[in-house]
Amino acid sequence: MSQSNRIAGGQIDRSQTFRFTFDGQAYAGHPGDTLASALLANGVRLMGRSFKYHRPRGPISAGSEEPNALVQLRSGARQEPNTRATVAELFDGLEATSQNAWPSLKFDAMAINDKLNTFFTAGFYYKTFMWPAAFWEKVYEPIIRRAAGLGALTKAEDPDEYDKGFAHCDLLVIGAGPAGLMAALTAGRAGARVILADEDFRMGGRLNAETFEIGAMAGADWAAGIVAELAALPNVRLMNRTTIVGAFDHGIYGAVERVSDHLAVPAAGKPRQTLWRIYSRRAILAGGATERPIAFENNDRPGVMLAGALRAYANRWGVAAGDRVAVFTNNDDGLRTARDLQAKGVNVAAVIDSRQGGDLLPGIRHLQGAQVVDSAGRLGLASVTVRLANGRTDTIACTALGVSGGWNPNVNITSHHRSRPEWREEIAAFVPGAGGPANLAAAGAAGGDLSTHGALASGQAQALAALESLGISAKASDLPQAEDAPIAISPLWFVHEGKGRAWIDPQNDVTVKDVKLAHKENFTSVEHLKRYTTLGMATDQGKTGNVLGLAVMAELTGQSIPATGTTIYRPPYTPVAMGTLAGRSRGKEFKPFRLTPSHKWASEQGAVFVEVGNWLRTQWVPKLGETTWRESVDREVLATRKSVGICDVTTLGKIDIQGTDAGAFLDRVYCNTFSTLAVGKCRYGLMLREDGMVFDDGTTARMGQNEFVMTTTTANAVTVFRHLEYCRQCLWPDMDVQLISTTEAWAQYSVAGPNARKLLQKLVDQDISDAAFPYMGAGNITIQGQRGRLFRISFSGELAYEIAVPTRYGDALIRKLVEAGKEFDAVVYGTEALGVMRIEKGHVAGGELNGQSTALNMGLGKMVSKKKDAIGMVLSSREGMNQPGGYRLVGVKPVDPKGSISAGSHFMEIGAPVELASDGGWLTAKVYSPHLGCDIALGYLKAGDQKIGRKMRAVNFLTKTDTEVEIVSPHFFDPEGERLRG
Amino acid sequence: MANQWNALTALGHDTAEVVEIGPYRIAERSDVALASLALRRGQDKDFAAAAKTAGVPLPAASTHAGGQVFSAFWTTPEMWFVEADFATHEDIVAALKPAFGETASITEQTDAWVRFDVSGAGLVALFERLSNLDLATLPDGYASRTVIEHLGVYLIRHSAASVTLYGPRSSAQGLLHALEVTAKSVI
Amino acid sequence: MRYSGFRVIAEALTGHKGWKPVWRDPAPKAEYDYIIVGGGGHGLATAYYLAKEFRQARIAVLEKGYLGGGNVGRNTTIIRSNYLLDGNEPFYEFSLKLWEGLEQDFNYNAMVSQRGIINLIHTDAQRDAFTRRGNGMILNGADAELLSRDQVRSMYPWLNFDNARFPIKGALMQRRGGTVRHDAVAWGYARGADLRGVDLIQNCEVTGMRIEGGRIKGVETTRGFIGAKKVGVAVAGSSSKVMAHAGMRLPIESHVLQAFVSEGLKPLIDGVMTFGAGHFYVSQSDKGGLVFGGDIDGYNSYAQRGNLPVIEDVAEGGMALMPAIGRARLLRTWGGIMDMSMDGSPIIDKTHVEGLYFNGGWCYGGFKATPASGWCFAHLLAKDEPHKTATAYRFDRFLKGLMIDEKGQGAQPNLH
Amino acid sequence: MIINHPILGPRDAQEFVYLGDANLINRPDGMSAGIEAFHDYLYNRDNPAGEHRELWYHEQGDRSWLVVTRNTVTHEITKVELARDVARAGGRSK
Repeated sequence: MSQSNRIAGGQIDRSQTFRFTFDGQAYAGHPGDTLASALLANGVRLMGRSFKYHRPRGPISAGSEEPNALVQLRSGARQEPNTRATVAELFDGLEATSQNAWPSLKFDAMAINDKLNTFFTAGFYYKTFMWPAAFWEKVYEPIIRRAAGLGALTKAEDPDEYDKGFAHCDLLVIGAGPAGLMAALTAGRAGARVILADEDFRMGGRLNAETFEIGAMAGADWAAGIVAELAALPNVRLMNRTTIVGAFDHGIYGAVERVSDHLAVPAAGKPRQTLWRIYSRRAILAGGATERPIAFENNDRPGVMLAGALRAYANRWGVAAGDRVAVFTNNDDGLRTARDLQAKGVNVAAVIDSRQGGDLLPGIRHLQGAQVVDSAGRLGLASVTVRLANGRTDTIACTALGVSGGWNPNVNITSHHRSRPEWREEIAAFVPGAGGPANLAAAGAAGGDLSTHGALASGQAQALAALESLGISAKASDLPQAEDAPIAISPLWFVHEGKGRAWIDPQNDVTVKDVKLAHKENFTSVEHLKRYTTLGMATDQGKTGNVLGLAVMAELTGQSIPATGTTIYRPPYTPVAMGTLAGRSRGKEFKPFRLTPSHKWASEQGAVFVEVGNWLRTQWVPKLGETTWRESVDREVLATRKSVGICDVTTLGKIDIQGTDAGAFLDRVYCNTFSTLAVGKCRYGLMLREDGMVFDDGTTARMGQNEFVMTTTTANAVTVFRHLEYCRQCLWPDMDVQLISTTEAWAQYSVAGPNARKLLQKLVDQDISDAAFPYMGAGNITIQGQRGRLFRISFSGELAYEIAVPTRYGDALIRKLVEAGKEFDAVVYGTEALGVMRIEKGHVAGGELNGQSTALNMGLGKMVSKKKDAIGMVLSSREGMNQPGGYRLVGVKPVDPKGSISAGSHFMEIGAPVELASDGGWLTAKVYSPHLGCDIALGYLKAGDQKIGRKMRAVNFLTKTDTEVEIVSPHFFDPEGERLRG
Repeated sequence: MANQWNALTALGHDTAEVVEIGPYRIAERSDVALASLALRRGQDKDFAAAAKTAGVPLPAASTHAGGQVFSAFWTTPEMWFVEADFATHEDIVAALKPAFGETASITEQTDAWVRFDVSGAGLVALFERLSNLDLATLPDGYASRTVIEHLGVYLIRHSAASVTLYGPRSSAQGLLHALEVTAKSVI
Repeated sequence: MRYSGFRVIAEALTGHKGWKPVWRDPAPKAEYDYIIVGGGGHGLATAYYLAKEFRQARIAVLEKGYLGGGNVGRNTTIIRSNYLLDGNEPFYEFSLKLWEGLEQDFNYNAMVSQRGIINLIHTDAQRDAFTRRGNGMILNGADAELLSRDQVRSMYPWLNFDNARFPIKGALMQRRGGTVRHDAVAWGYARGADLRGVDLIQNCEVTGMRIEGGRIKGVETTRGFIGAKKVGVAVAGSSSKVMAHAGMRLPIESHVLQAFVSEGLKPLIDGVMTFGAGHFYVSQSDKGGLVFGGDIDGYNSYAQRGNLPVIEDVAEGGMALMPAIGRARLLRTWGGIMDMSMDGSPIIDKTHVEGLYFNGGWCYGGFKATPASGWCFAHLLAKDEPHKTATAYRFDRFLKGLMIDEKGQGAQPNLH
Repeated sequence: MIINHPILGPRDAQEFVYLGDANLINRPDGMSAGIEAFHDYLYNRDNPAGEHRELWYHEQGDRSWLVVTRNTVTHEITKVELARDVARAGGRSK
């Protein structure tokens, strides 16, 4: 098919031809075309199907408000559903397919819905499909769900990259039509930092689609001149292909820049789109206006368009949307379309003008006081039926009809802070209301100034006002001459004649009848209307249909439009790709990795790593020949208990706490006492929240009179630090305490087991005998001359130390420890073995430190000192947290050593019915203890302290296991703690 | 066993890495020692005097100041990070402590951070994709914490063509990756 | 008027002339036996069950805006009873059972759809915690299953299994979980209450309370004083504002929660899914839109709108889990005001004022609770004692140390 | 949102962590106050629709705790103070 509807003129580059396909059919277009303009040039009107009735549809607009011409753009993993053909820039090789039609766009089996439309009224589904109850999920809903949706995703990973950015300006100008250009020019010349953003690839706004003159030149040329001047100003940033999608608090705007969407694939390394967060001191909305249709019977056929769009296709793209066109209007702007098309040599069949009086258009059949009452044509418009002023009807053959019901200012972004638009009677439209974003003003058509002169004048005026408020001096320049036609509109919302359907929201198939039904059923509030009929909830968010819908409701209720009210627009202005919002944070880059100092060494050993928060920790280190993880973990545990094991514990939080009040400060933040701790010693500390629940635990060492090193759990390192700063700044602001995190500054390894001291003494320059470095000792040391720290603390229950060096030497230290440990058959163990040993020892960790447990629950109730004020002390004494029958930490093992138990199982008394009343608590964590040769677990058991020695059941419904267990002390291993003091 | 202590850089190599992408040069630095220096309560006068004697600048908020031996930037009220040459000040706390005594709390920070010096023309275009700081209008010597790719990073603007970053050492590779990807996307 | 398939067909064949208003617009009477403040889901459900199950009485619902205009009309439509703690699980399971019979009960198709909910597991510790939870659910009469990684993969093979920062290791599934058409819940209860004589009064904001001798006498409204023997308040995000009229400070903060919907897409996700390693949960509506959400914005707000960081955070979670949605477009965002309580659990209780009752603190979990909340509040209003599934929802639990803290975050509402 | 930090100037609120009502500064003394006083302090809130004084922590900044006066309906911020100054002015010390 040739470009049969291509006419002269337009801003396309005819020297170059782009080949593209739609539903496999090949076509040609030119640079500067959109997919819609190119298809129309090729005589293609049918581009989609509607959501509910599967009615054939073509574009009604030439912009981002398009509800009908949605296609799947590109193919494979790059397939983009619901893409508006009216804003998709043509590129060579573009592929598009139709959507929501089967087997083909021209013959769509689901169009049966259209035949059944009398049943499928608004909200019909609320009234049926209720019986039998099970049929909803099994029968009705699957059918509905299969039919749901418009376009399809391929389920393949999006191969493109996305980027984010932050931009700053004095003045953000949204929209580069006459008002926006004038505002940017005024501010730019005054030296202000300006960002001018426009969703179109070509700046100029409506000027590109009109034949107006500004000054003595074509509007489009004037715009190009201004753009060139702005581009030369270093303080002005021009962002075309950039949509401002949302107005957020305090001058922050979200913007989507379509960096590569006009290319077949993005250039290497370049993102497809960039999400900008724009920080603006002032902003001007110059986003123009959107034309609205007039509803009449069968007004949804391909070929029925907005009059301004018909004009835009002719003027900007050199396309006549039909070989014979008509115009239906209630205002003067519609007449412009007829004049422009006539001037371009297009056959204008008639202008149907609902108004009476006024001048008749020369050379055109101008029918005043007439209305279009119906249309005809299969898969596209063939004719319209017109009720003439004299009462007779006439059928006028035409393949395109331009409809103009007036223009709605694009107030959308001014509503993003939930400000309601206000009705302005003179232009019969809503304009921005009070209470919008504080730094935002509207100019031009967006503010209700619908003429070109009005746009230029208000653009300049709003820029001057913004500059003045910023203290930037600027002066008004003479405005160029431009059209200043008054708005001659006589509102007509829908044609009352006819029993058929007249569309308001074409994508969602909401018709005048649906609004009438909503009214009849008392869904008269605009919000109820929207929700009941789905008006304005399609992909265009009601840009064309919303005002029309509520005008119909206003007429039905007999209220004025402002009294009927309006819904408000919410972000985003136009839909935004999820990939753009996520930016670079996806896949492995979703969250940054944190690597431990031994990571390189462990990788060389083939260690298995596990995610712990953002850290990657060694989970276990398999040896050659080991086939299951249990083999490795058992070996690590047994070797540690038998001789010595090494574990990277760098991830535990470390906080350096100094100052003359450091000891007193720790007394306040820990429930036990620290001010009495001797220099060179450490102590286990329990930290409560103010509500008395356990917050965190760890050991804290006193390195000097005014110097402590606190450790926290890996999970809480950040929140504990934040909490300490809160205590220091907000609660006790005069305490002499200074805090700094040193978590990453030191590589720290646990060395545990009977031979731990022997191993370490080979490396440590000082005497670390029990006498010289007793249990819970802490101090600065040197290791083969290297500065380090040593803490004699144990999580495993063994004789154990934690040894630390500056992180850069962490790799060297693990290698030295392993080397020195060879004679002891030392192992390096991971988090699994660590977990086994801590449970064998009965230390609480993640499963028990769940934020829902008290010190008493953990068997640590005596640690809460009442002799001093500390966070959580008072509220931990509430009655509900001190019940004798409350949960207590216990140890659990299966009666039959071969029996298997699982964490998350619940305790039941033997013989008790399996029901809620028998629920005794749950197993918090479970491991296999190679030392004991059976599964062991910790658990919270009601009155557990009184049940030691008792037999119970551990029931897990999910794995269908029910195991007899013995309740034991949580200290499975060396309960007297002789080994760690050895 | 040799008493050798082989140091790894934050990126996990024996020597600091340098990456060049278009006009940008991203250089890891492992030759700078770093310590936090915090004023103890009520010691303002003696602290200031000690700093002067020791030659430690105490720049105002959001500022970095160079010095003969020690440079410093402000991090938080009454706290600075002090920089010195690693070769001569590896134990930077020991170097500062005698001067400040009990007037300050001093903590080693050297290996808590990875330092990247990023230089070249067009740094604004690079950093506006990474950080919300308005690098174009910030004065030379500006220093502030900011967020880059979910990471808390100190950014110091030395000049329009030279910026220093201190990011969390454990995420050094992730931070470099972000810098590289972004540099490739803006050139 | 009874709704049915036959009625739809009959009306279609006769030009839809017979449909009646779904509710009246009555003028407020001088006095009622019961006034329910708040015409959202919970208030309407309360009035419905009060009229249907408990009392022949003069009942009114006062709504400051339009019926169903609060959180019942701005949520992500999920129903489930997969709670952890004893204070919660019986209540939510009661609610799920009411959902299962709701449409037949109130003769309105709210599209209760039990397509299942899965909570993805990414760590061993999460599996332990979900096992505990699943067992607790079963003990409370709910259903729960633990799915392996392979089982999840066979359900949703296109999730990020091969390049995930936090690998999927399995899931806790509740097959009876699902979604409900949210607006229809409000309309169904409203219609049912109206049919039973309840006066639903819209555009009637409560501006004060008349309390004499420690007893409620009625409420001052924008439509004048309305007397009442008992007043029940169920106003979600406005709880603190309304209860301040009775001189009460509540253990509640109001926060904004954003929710999101994509453009309509051909079927992609059958059930409901929550990501366990980021702030993201998602389902797909019967119209094809992906309905998803994440964390609350995190600061006190009554603005019904949020900010960009949370939108980006949620999208990051979505892309991390489902890398195929990069080219799906976010269509609409909206914000609701959540009455975030101090332990993340609700309150259904009497107050220090005789005859004044309170229902609130639903955080962002109120939608699934709607039927049970209405039932239990009606029970409390009618019988002056709590329903057996709601005995833990008392004001004094904070004083007594009996918090119901599902997340273990303590007295910080924005973390629940 | 933008918080105009008293030391650093305007900063994106995303850099901050929110805690809640600034009244949390007024912690009772645990050695003299009892459960009731702590209960009211920790759990009950004015939760106004309007001006609200609240605590924000500049975690990705200078680690200052701030008291921000912000309107919860419009989100307008009218005052930002260092929490330490507010605490001291309220008589808190050690």
